[in-house]
Amino acid sequence: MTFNLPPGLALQKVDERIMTLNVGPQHPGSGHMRIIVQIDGDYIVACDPDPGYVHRGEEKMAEYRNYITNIPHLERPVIHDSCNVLYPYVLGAEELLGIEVPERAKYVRVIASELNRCIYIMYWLAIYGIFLGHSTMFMWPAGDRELLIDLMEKMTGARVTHAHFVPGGVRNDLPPNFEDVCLRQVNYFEKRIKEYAAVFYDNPILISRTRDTGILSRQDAIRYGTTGSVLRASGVDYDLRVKEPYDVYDELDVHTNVMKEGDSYARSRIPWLDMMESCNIIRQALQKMPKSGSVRVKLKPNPKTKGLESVYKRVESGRGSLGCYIVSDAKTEPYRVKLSVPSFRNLIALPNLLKGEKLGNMPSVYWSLNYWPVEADR
Amino acid sequence: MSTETENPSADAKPEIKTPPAKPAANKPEPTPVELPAFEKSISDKIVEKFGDKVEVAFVKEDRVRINVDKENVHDVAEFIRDGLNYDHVESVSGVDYPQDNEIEVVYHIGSYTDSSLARQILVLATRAPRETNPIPGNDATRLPTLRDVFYSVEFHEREVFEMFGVFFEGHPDNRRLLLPEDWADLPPLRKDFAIKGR
Amino acid sequence: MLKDLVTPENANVFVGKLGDILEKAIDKPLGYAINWGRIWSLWPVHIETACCSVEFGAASSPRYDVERFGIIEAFGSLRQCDLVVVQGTITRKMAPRLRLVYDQMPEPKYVIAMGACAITGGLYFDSYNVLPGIDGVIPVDVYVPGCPPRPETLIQGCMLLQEKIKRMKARKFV
Amino acid sequence: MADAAFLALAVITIGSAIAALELRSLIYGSIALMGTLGGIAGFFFLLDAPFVALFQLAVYVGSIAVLILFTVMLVKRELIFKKIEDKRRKFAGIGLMLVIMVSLGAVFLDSGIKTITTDEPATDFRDIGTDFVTYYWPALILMGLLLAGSVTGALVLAKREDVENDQRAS
Amino acid sequence: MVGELAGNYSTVVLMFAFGIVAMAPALVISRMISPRKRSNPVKFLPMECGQVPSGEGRTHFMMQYYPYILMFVVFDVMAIFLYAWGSALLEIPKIATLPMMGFLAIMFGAMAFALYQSGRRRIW
Amino acid sequence: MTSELVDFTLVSVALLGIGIYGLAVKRNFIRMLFAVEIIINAANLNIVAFGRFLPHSGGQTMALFSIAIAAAEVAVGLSLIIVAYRMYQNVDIADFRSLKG
Amino acid sequence: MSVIAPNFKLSEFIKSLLDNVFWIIFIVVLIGIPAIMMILFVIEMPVIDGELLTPFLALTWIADPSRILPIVKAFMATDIFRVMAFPGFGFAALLAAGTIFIERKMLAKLQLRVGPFYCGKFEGILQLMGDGLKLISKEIIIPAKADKPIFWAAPVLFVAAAAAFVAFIPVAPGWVVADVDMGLLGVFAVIGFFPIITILSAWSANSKFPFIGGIRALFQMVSFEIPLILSLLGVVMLTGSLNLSEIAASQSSFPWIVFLPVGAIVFFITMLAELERIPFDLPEAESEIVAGWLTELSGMMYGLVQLGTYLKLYAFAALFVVVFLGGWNGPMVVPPFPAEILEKGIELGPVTANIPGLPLFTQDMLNGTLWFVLKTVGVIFFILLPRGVFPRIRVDMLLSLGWTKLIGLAFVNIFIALGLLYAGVLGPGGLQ
Amino acid sequence: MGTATGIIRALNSGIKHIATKRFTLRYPEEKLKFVGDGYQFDPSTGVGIAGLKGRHMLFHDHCTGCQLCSIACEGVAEAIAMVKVPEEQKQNKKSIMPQIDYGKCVFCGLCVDACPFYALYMTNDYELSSFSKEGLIYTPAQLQVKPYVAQDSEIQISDRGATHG
Ligand code: SF4
Ligand code: SF4
Ligand code: SF4
Repeated sequence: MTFNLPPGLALQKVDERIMTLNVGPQHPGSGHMRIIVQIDGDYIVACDPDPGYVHRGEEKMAEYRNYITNIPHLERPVIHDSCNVLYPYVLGAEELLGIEVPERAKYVRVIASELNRCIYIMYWLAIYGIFLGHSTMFMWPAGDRELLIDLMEKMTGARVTHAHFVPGGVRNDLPPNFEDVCLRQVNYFEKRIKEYAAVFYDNPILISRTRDTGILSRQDAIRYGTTGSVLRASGVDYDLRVKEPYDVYDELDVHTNVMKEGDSYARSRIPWLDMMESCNIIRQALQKMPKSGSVRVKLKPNPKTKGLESVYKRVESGRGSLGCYIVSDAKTEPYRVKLSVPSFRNLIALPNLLKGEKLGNMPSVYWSLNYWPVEADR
Repeated sequence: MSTETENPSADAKPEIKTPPAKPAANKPEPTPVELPAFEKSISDKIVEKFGDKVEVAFVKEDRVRINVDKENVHDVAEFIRDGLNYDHVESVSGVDYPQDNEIEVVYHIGSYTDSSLARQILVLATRAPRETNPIPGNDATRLPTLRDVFYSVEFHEREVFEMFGVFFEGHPDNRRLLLPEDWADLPPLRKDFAIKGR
Repeated sequence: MLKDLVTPENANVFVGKLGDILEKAIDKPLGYAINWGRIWSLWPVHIETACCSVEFGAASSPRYDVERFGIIEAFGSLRQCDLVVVQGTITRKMAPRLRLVYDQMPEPKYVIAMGACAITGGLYFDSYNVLPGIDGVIPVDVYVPGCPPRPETLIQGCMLLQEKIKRMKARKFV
Repeated sequence: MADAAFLALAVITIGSAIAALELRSLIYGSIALMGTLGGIAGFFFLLDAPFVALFQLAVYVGSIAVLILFTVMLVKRELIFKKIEDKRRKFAGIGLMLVIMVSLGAVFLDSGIKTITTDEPATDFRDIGTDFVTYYWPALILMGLLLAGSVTGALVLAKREDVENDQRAS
Repeated sequence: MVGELAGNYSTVVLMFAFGIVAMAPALVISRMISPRKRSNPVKFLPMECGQVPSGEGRTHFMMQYYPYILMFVVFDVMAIFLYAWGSALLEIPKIATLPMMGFLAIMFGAMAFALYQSGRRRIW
Repeated sequence: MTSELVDFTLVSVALLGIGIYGLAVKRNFIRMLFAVEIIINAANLNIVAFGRFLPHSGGQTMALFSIAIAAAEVAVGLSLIIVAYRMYQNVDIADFRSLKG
Repeated sequence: MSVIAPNFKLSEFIKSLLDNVFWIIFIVVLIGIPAIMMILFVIEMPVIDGELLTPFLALTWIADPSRILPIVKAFMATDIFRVMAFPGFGFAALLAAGTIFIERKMLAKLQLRVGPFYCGKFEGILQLMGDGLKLISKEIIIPAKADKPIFWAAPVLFVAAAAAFVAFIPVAPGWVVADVDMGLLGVFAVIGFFPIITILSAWSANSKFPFIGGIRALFQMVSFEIPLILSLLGVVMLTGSLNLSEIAASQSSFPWIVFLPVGAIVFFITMLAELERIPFDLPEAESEIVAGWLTELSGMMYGLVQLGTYLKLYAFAALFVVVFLGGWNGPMVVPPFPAEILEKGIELGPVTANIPGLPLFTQDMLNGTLWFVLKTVGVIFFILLPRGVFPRIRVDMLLSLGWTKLIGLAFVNIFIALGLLYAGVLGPGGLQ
Repeated sequence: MGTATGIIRALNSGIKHIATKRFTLRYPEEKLKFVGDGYQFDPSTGVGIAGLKGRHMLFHDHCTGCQLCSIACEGVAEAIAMVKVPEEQKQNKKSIMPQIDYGKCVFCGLCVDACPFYALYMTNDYELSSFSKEGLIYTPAQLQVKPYVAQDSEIQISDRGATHG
């Protein structure tokens, strides 16, 4: 950040000029967190995020539940990305329990994960729209997202909290005729999101509002350890689906979207490109998927791990790389589960990005960080 | 990277001598499971530099774990950053071991800049003494902060501080993060903090 | 005579009683009209407490469109709202804020507890930082179960709330 | 028609002029000042000068009052409600006011203007515009210079020169 | 007769007054039929996003845009001067446009300076 | 009583008196500005009234110029107030003695 | 608040109440009725159509309703009617209410949803009434340290100022509340009141978000007032009049937008900004400053401000129509009223349909109103449309837009007008 | 000019959507159609059968009172309590059956997975809102009722946009 504070700050009488604003928790522009911003006129001179309004102690509670009953819990941090947030845990648990997953299950997982990524991004986009005062951009993504939610609902039986992935595969097979419906709706969905260009991404007002605001340079993006779309918008080519492919991603053709600018606009455009990529992946996966076969390994009722062991698994979620660190001792419950969540990692950039911005840029910068407070708080 | 070789350790040289800069077959991703040779070379470099001070806990595919004492963790971290090209910390997790009377703090360190390290995670673990009646911030449960080495640990260390009571010396901003402002109980992720009914 | 009847102390009584009489006369029709207005114009306050807000957003999306019932989502200030939809978990940090938000809203106000967490704590019945339901914080009118509730369930909850308002007295407080 | 309106306007104008100076809160004072200005605009209407009246409303009430309000709101809250004056000056001021009012009023009432009234039609506002650019054009240019100078001067004044200047002051 | 033009404008005042007379009862009626509960003093605190407010509510030095208000005062005058000229334009000789152009040129100069000053964000 | 010139002049005289009183008594800079405004308005009223009753379009033109000058004056005056307030944190005229801005 | 008398006895209360009733009746009978009689006796009743308006005339109306027409006609000619109903408040409020409803439905349609639907059985047509009833029965909270008089007065004044704005709008030939020479300047004077009301309301609430919002609103309105004023100058130069009726009448052959599109565009944009409509709704930007200066307004206060906002919206749209789109001018579509229809009604086979209100209106007026309303609705549509399509702009961008681009364009417009005039295309020697 | 074309494109897109069909599902009149009758679990293969995870349904004649569902739920939300039922069901020796508190249940379906006797299903019923917490507790008798299903709306995609038909 190469910003110098307004000279007023050097004065002794600064306190008169500076006003402290509580943005949140009941604020249309904050979500479930509080950002304490200090403004000097129209400029933010200091910003202190205050998360924790949804801290529910998932990690503690995971120590009291066995490997299966943890599943509904660990998807709650990001319910609209629930497959992806569960994914590393399931992978880790599989490694600890020593399970080999059937091929078809892997494909089902990939499809579910990609669908869920789109669902997440659409919700994110909807909120981004409303943060920028674009009510249509809330409604369209929120509506088109339902196309995919409909698919997920057919697949798993729940709209958002699927509890679909289990160690050993997925809970149930695809319903009959799913492939056709899926292809049709995904194609239509892709057509729809292309429409957003005219009204949102190419809209001159949006561009002038988000271009060159909250610039996160490449070095800073790396230094802060940001991840996901934030990182890729700053020009770092890093996507775990390519770099560290899990399940069957190595058999699929995944393209990583990178932008150089690192401003709010780039950060908001990358997810949109990602969605198109996801549509591609879904189509590929539907094609390559074995047409039949088992989707779940039968487990003993209360599986146990071997001994004191730890694994760290990562997947690329809708917000970036999501890691799960599981320490097990020879019990049915994990000894410690730690979710390394992308939202929390991206939060570090927020105070640095907001400093020196105008107050009007706060919502766009904040939400372009791809931050979901519930996930950050766990 | 190769500047470190002028400090050979007393041990025998590691037998696997991969060229340090560009290991084979890591760029094209779809290569099947290979021996964790590259991972071994990483751990060897650390062992080479620090000798007895570090202990390599395991070398698995893509994961290397190193246990360090709390006195050396800062140096090791600096070496990991400067010498091995790792550049960010993905997660900082505390693990409570009441039977050992210690709290382990595990850093998962990754790299964005070095594409050969893209799938690698270096697990750096260190341990702080644990107190049965903790007074967070004012007891012996202390560790040096790594914030000046890896900026990205800032909020993670704050979280570990409030969840385990591990005070990070030198951290500029050791305030409460997630828990309510009036939290007066034990740090909740310790094993002796029992949640109700269990 | 009139003078010593109406003293400053009891002037209020007169005004109040006069109001009562007026109210009696126009209570039925006016009350009905007001209730009708309240039914069709529930503006929820924008307080997101946890992940159920996702489905609350979905409820106002084109597919479910709660605005058909006169419910406008994303309303700015709490001073103009009359419905609190508690969208999920209330943590110990959030509870005082929720209470404050509820307190600062103008009468009449209604509360919908959305999601298992808001009703009983749900998944987090044994968490150290989660309240077991919001009954202890604010009075609840309608419970909408689910985790998260489907938008349909939420809409059904809103319809139940409308039924409840219809049966309420238009003026609960003087 | 004109009489009742005249009286009402006179009361409003003079009353709010007094209020503007005497109300405790500066904000209310500003509002009262707006009342005075509006009252004067009303007089202009009565004098068949609607252009001037609306100009007065648009400029005085629409912009000068806004500027005054804004400045008053910048001032600390205590100062908005603080009254700085002393008794002696006040009485002297009242005396001065009365002397001026009585003497000038006597002069006016005594002079010949007392009986002046007119039946001629009002000036068309287009004449004003014509005057502007024909007869009074040097004044117009002068006015332009004045306005330009004032905005320049005001901006130069109001900006915070530099840091040390301010620090010296504090 | 003096004051006859004023009659035309009185309807505006009438309309203004009607606005007040018609709308004030709405507030009064609303106050009468709405429930009121003053149980909790917290209710009357300023709203601050579910936080108990701190600090003064009326201090806000939004000085960055102060020059715009200063400029408004001056250029408002200019704009309405232009009306005096513009409405009479059909009746005045063409040569008479020159003084106005001179006036405008001066004002443009001032405006350019003012915009330059207000664009410099460090000095406010 | 019909509207005559003298009525307007009397109102104007009253305003003038009030303005002078304000100038003499008040030490609050902003109040003094108010007083000045009142005086200017009194003058304008007189100008327009005379212009109307001794028919001449110059009266209105003069008034327009006068109002414009007043606007300029207020802009500068308020800038002065801002500067002074920033320096002394007060609006008391007594504090402004050393004002050189 | 309410102090209940400590030794309150019901019997006494009833007795006193009865006493009161007795006294009231006594006083009314003894003083009131004679007083009313005397007033009736003294006051001269108006003469309409050669008939003295006496209370007894009402009896004849019951027998023959058509005899009421002259009186209604006379009433319609009064200022009171104009202010209250037709070109004034009632008409504007009706259009404003329609605007709100159309806005919600149209936005919903644009966003692929339904919008208000169940309230009022048919397509949510009564939604607005529901909202109004709710708002009026909602508690009004006055923040503790608020400046109460200003806080109370601001919403009312806001509506009143908007109403004063409406007063200048000519709807049909001769149908305008205030037919004044300097209507346009009057409009500018009235517009100048809104920033003051806004900033006062914001200041009085003693809360942070309203204050920021109020100051933003102030900056915004104030900055856009100058391009607004300048953008209309072109038309004034070409018509040589500030009277809105004359401006509207001058466009009988073509609307000014044909020649001055730049001015129209500038005026449209400034209009959006003055109205705080979506690309420029910074003062109420909910994701930054909650609801801006409306944050602390609750219940009916909020309702009044909304009403005022939409009245203002109508007035601005109407101003656009009057100045640029030719006001009421348009082809005659209303059929002429033959005398026999006026007198006898329309014969439809066996029945004769009397159109009761028809004689009150003239063909001109109906036609003008029709075109006016049509054009206004069209303009309102374009005012509403950006809300669905554009995000919110930022405050510094907004100010620089107003001060550099729009003022520049406004001057371009002025020079275009000047050029047209001096080249002889328009004006005395030209088309008009 | 880029700005102007951008603005015109945006306006054009907006106006175009006014002619697009509405996507709204008019909920109380129309209801969504789901796959199958609800989520079920086949204990023999260990794989579930796709379906909506709605309110549970209990087959009294299959339930043995083995409490496995209750144990499974303990780790999730403690929604299932085993209650005594009148001894009409001969299959159930212990005469206890699950009673589900929907104020707690999170509709994860793990209890269905846990039931080894194919006695607990989930159904397409989701209209569970209630005025009171007690109304959310479903006794075994209530759970036995098969919900009335009139759900037939599905997403239809046509040229003029997606609708619910
Ligand atoms: S009920 Fe479920 S979805 Fe709702 S807040 Fe609780 S955990 Fe989240
Ligand atoms: S669905 Fe899940 S939460 Fe509900 S009763 Fe079954 S196991 Fe418990
Ligand atoms: S429902 Fe199934 S698991 Fe539960 S008690 Fe009955 S048989 Fe056992």
